[in-house]
Amino acid sequence: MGPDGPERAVDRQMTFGQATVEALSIAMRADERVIVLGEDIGWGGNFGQFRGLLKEFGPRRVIDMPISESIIMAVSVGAASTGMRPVASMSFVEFTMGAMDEIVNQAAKFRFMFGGQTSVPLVLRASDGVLRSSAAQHSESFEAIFAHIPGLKVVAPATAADAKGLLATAIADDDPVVYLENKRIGSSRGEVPDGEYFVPLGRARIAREGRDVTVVCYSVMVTYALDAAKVLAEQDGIDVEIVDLRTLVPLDMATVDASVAKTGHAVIAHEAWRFGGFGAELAAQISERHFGRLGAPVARVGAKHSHMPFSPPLERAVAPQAEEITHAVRTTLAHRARAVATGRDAGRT
Amino acid sequence: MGPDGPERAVDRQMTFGQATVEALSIAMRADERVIVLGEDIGWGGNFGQFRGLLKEFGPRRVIDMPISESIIMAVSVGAASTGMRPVASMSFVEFTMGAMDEIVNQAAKFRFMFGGQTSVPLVLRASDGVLRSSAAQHSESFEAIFAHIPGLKVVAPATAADAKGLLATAIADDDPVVYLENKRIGSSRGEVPDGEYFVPLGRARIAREGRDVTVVCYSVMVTYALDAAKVLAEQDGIDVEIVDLRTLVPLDMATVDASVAKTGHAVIAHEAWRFGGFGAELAAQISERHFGRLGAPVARVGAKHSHMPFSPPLERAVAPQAEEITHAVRTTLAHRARAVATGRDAGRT
Amino acid sequence: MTRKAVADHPLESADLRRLYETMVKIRIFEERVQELFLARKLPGFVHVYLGEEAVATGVCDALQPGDYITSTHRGHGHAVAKGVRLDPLMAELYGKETGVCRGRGGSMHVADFSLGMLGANGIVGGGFGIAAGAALTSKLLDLGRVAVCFFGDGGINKGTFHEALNFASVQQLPVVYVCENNQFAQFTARERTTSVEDLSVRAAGYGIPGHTVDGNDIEAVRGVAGDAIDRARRGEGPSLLVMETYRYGGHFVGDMEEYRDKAAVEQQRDRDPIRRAETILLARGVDEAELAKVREAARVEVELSVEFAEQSPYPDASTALDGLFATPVVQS
Amino acid sequence: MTRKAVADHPLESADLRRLYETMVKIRIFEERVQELFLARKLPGFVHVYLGEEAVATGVCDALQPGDYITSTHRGHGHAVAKGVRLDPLMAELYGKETGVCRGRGGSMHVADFSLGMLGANGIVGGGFGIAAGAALTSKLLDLGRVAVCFFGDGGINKGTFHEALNFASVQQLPVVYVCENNQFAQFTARERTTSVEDLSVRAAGYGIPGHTVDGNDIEAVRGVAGDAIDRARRGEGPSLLVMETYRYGGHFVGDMEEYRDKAAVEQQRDRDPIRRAETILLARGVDEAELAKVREAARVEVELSVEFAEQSPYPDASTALDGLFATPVVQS
Ligand SMILES: Cc1ncc(C[n+]2csc(CCOP(=O)(O)OP(=O)(O)O)c2C)c(N)n1
Ligand SMILES: Cc1ncc(C[n+]2csc(CCOP(=O)(O)OP(=O)(O)O)c2C)c(N)n1
Ligand SMILES: [Mg+2]
Ligand SMILES: [Mg+2]
Repeated sequence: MGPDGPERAVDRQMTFGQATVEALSIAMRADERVIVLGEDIGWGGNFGQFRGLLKEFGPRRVIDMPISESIIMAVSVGAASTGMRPVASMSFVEFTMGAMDEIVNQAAKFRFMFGGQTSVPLVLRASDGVLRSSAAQHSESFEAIFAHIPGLKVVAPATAADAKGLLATAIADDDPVVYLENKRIGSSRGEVPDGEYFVPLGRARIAREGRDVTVVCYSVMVTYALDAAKVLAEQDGIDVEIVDLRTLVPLDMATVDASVAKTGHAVIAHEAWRFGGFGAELAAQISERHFGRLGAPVARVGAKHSHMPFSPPLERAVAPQAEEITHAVRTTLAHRARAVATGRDAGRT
Repeated sequence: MGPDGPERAVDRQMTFGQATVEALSIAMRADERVIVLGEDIGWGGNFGQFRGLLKEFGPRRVIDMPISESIIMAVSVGAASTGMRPVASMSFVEFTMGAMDEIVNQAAKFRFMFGGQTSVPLVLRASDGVLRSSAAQHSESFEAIFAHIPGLKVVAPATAADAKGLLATAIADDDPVVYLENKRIGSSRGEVPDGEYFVPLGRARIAREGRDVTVVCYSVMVTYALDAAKVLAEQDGIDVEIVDLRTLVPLDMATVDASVAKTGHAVIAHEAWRFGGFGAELAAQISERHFGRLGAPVARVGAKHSHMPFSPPLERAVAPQAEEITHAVRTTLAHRARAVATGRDAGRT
Repeated sequence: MTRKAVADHPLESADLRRLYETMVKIRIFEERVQELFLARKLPGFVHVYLGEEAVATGVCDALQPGDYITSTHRGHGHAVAKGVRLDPLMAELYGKETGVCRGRGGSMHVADFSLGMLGANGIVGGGFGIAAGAALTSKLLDLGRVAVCFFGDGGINKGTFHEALNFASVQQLPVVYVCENNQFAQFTARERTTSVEDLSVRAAGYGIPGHTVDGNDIEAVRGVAGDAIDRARRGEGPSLLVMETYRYGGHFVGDMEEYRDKAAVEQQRDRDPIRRAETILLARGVDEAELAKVREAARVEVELSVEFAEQSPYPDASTALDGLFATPVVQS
Repeated sequence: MTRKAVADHPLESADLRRLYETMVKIRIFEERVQELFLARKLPGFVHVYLGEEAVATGVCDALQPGDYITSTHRGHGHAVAKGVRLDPLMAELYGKETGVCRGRGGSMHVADFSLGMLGANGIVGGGFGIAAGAALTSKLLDLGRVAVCFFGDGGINKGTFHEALNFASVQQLPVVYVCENNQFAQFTARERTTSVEDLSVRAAGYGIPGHTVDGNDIEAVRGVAGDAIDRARRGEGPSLLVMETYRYGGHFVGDMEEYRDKAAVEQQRDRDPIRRAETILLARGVDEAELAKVREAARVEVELSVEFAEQSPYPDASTALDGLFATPVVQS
């Protein structure tokens, strides 16, 4: 599991969970102030994100917490503002709701309301997203809520490499970072760089280059968008560009702007609810910044305005699917075609 | 204070607080299942919203709660789903963060996740907004968060009459309703209808008719928009139409659409943070639904991405002011003028 | 804290037999659920109640039909004990339209409000305040009902425990808090996260009675719970009961259980609540054949529920958004 | 629970005099703040510490400079007792750039991290976990520091109390929880919302010592707090101390206090901590003139702080967005 082992030269394919352990153990070896707190983390975590840490770093630094979400967070704020760098874990993002007071009213405000006297270098990690009938209390995504709160940085990796690199940066960052791991991609594998590896916050990634339309997304939706792009290329000859935001705060609008300026069309996709989701902010900004130069309205794909039902056919109906991205792209480009035909084109030439 | 008193025929000017008491006492007289729970409510509430209720209805139905926000909410969910109609009070909306688990994971989900077996007819009321240097933990607005969560209805009155009529409807509604009272208008006065009075949820109000630009807003921002409209009419000859949404969920897009279709320009204003605020959803929808027919990008006015500082000059700099609406309207209309001049007009004729 | 003895509460044989039947029904239901899950017949994940049957059984037996219970993520046993029929219960675990929650809830949200079963809940500690709220309804509308809140030894460390017990005590609500101390919260042994050994000492912080009970002794459970429920119904306020029991299986079905010793688990089977009830019944002259008949009847009922569930339709995808609001809303 | 007596902890006269000085400084500071607020010199709203001076004074006197405290919405007294200078403290209440938080925090958020004063906090119960976190830092980095969490009789009903005390006990953290039982939470008397009369019984739920102390007896406060802090520093874990005191003023300055009897408040002045300290000092032969000098010195210091605050500039509006992030972010 160590980054310096004999596996260095060989296969660097690993799961998100393994990439996470790697980021954590490298950070913990380098800095004794990095600690991990959470329920049951001694036993490795739901996706193996903590596997081996208890053994290597012992129970002083890998702290199995009582089922007390408020205090997991408050203790992290107290420790962070007195010199530690805690990584607080809440297995499912829904459990962060039990710590919202500490997240919103303390972690996010401490630095500002005390006039910059202190900073709060903590990471709050949680798993979000839909995974096989986990139902209403274990399937949701709250990044829009976290992104709305000033003082929080929000990270949502889409690849195992980014899981490692963004987590490492989040731990090194001096501000509270909400680090969201999507459940569905938690066990998917990818090539992960060896040793110390940092991906900066606020730098989006072009996950696929394309000419016709920009899909702005993050986390699991990057996978869905890649699937959709393949279908669209094959069936429609549509060339999709995919922007993986990686971090919502800071938000890399420069990369989004460059892509939309090129394609003239934008589709936004996230697994969270469409209504009031982070896609609304993106759509509002893109609509404003590319006013008169878009070939079609910005389309948004997200969960329907409902909670996640248990029954598989219902879950599929509420959660956004790859086909919805495909559909949104087709509609977007059809809009432009129709507009051109009827002489109502708004801009891009 | 009773609606049937001798004051019936005379002055019906009253504050939000008085209008609220009226709605509550009428509902409590009519239905023994209506109860009120909150900290210190026996003593009348910060804005007199509960004044006299303890005396009239006694401590069984007007329950002074311990400082236990989680349980204020959870008890309300339990009581509501077994037949009561609780009105839960959290003096400042920041304190709802300590009850988010109960709001998001229980109140909002109960009906759906139990397959419609029960409903949760409760009202959660809280004061939000900026009021004279209340600083970071007593000045914020979270309506974007509540509106994002399926299963919650969200109400934000702008007038004393609506305070009464919307609260009455919220209490009568069979779903959980988050009822947000802005602190700055809490003591402002207005004409309030006598006796039983209901304002439906999901019906916006034209607070001012106008031809040139639509300002979409709610709560205290309606007051600001009216101030801005006056200035714009006098100084610029701009005729502003103001849509007071009244409720965010359900959202009356029909009224917004009709107004924007007429004016061709939209400015959105709320006191909450602009970034990721409810205005993003509105801007995204308006941009989509009026694509190619807007004279300018949808403008958004909201708090800067920061927490509320204590010091008055800083507070003014972070919180949105009436002048920002004025400025946004001017910029919006200037954009159209410029676009017409350069032949880049996108639509409206 | 009192460690109440069995002898305090000898049960009539007929009563014990009834309790035995319920325990057996839960046991067989849960064993079957486990199998079905491993055979990939059930979506999601499931937490079973194996080994803890005496708690739900004894407590719910002391309740009246209108009384309320709140449950946990490990809620099948509570549902069965509160009288939920196996057909819609099993169908719910399958995600079928005929389930108690029309397939919307699944294992972690089984509920039957018509029977006062206010839902299994996926949020640990979610029931503390909900039970208090139901008790408040009973008090304010003079319904004479009692609410029972089941929760785990892990849940007792949630802040909501504290807030609810304080509130319930101040208001003298008719609610009984029943801790199922099965020694584990997920993969973590109780003593690693909990500051006291005897959990019922926490009652003193709220000025209410607290009792620690052998939760695998159905007679003790029934007796102590009956007393606390009666007390609550008389308007004398809440109690905290801590039932010492043990979780035979993993936290969820499929759990590898690397965190504990298989031998320690096996040893706990000596305290098996069902076997202990059998021993008493046999000693009192009940026939082994009669007990076998009870088990067989349960098996048949469970099999029928599996058949019912298998043959039931899935919900129609077009209904996916139904039921979010009681007063529907068109949200764009 | 032990009600510790004064006699257990007689203080040297020099020590008592030092404590007297601090109490007087807090008293005069708060009286002046009250005046300034009513004269509309201070923005926002303020909660003063009048009548409770012995608690912060006695507890903080037992701390070492590197030790941590967390405070409440009623935090001026804690700040003064922990050594925050009056100039930047008063300037903060004015919202001036020279304030401890550069005018960003105001009365409810006074803090001085360089002195281990981790902030007044506008969220009741906000300090429980933060103090535990600071204690965790001390433990993990072997700093030998202790954290004290001040909180109110209202705050003791927050779930965070329960979660924090359990955690602190499990981890045997060097933290002392000090409840300022001033009999009211806002406008509501303690007994209307709290299930136990003697709050320190709650310690038993976490396996830690709990003591109820006459919080207006500076010697008792200093003594009991000193013991608990020493114990924490030795690694023997947390304690809960309940200081019985009284809030002379309204909840906030301007509160009409319709909910209580003025006479009852006046009666409490017989227990005034400062007058009681004076009586002892005089009995031990200290001159009244010397005490007058102490009061005069405090008055001068407070007046200087008012002058300092008045003459300080407001923050520049162009800096309004500074300091949200340690690593700044450009957010569109
Ligand atoms: C608020 C919250 N935190 C964490 C979890 C994850 N979780 C599910 S069950 C469980 C352990 C519960 O232990 P206990 O209360 O003893 O119940 P048991 O499983 O032993 O019946 C945890 C931590 C959760 N569901 N909800
Ligand atoms: C979480 C939260 N709930 C409610 C409030 C409103 N509030 C401010 S002070 C206070 C009373 C606090 O009482 P206590 O803890 O006894 O402190 P005291 O004011 O007596 O010093 C309340 C309810 C708050 N600030 N935070
Ligand atoms: Mg357990
Ligand atoms: Mg108090």
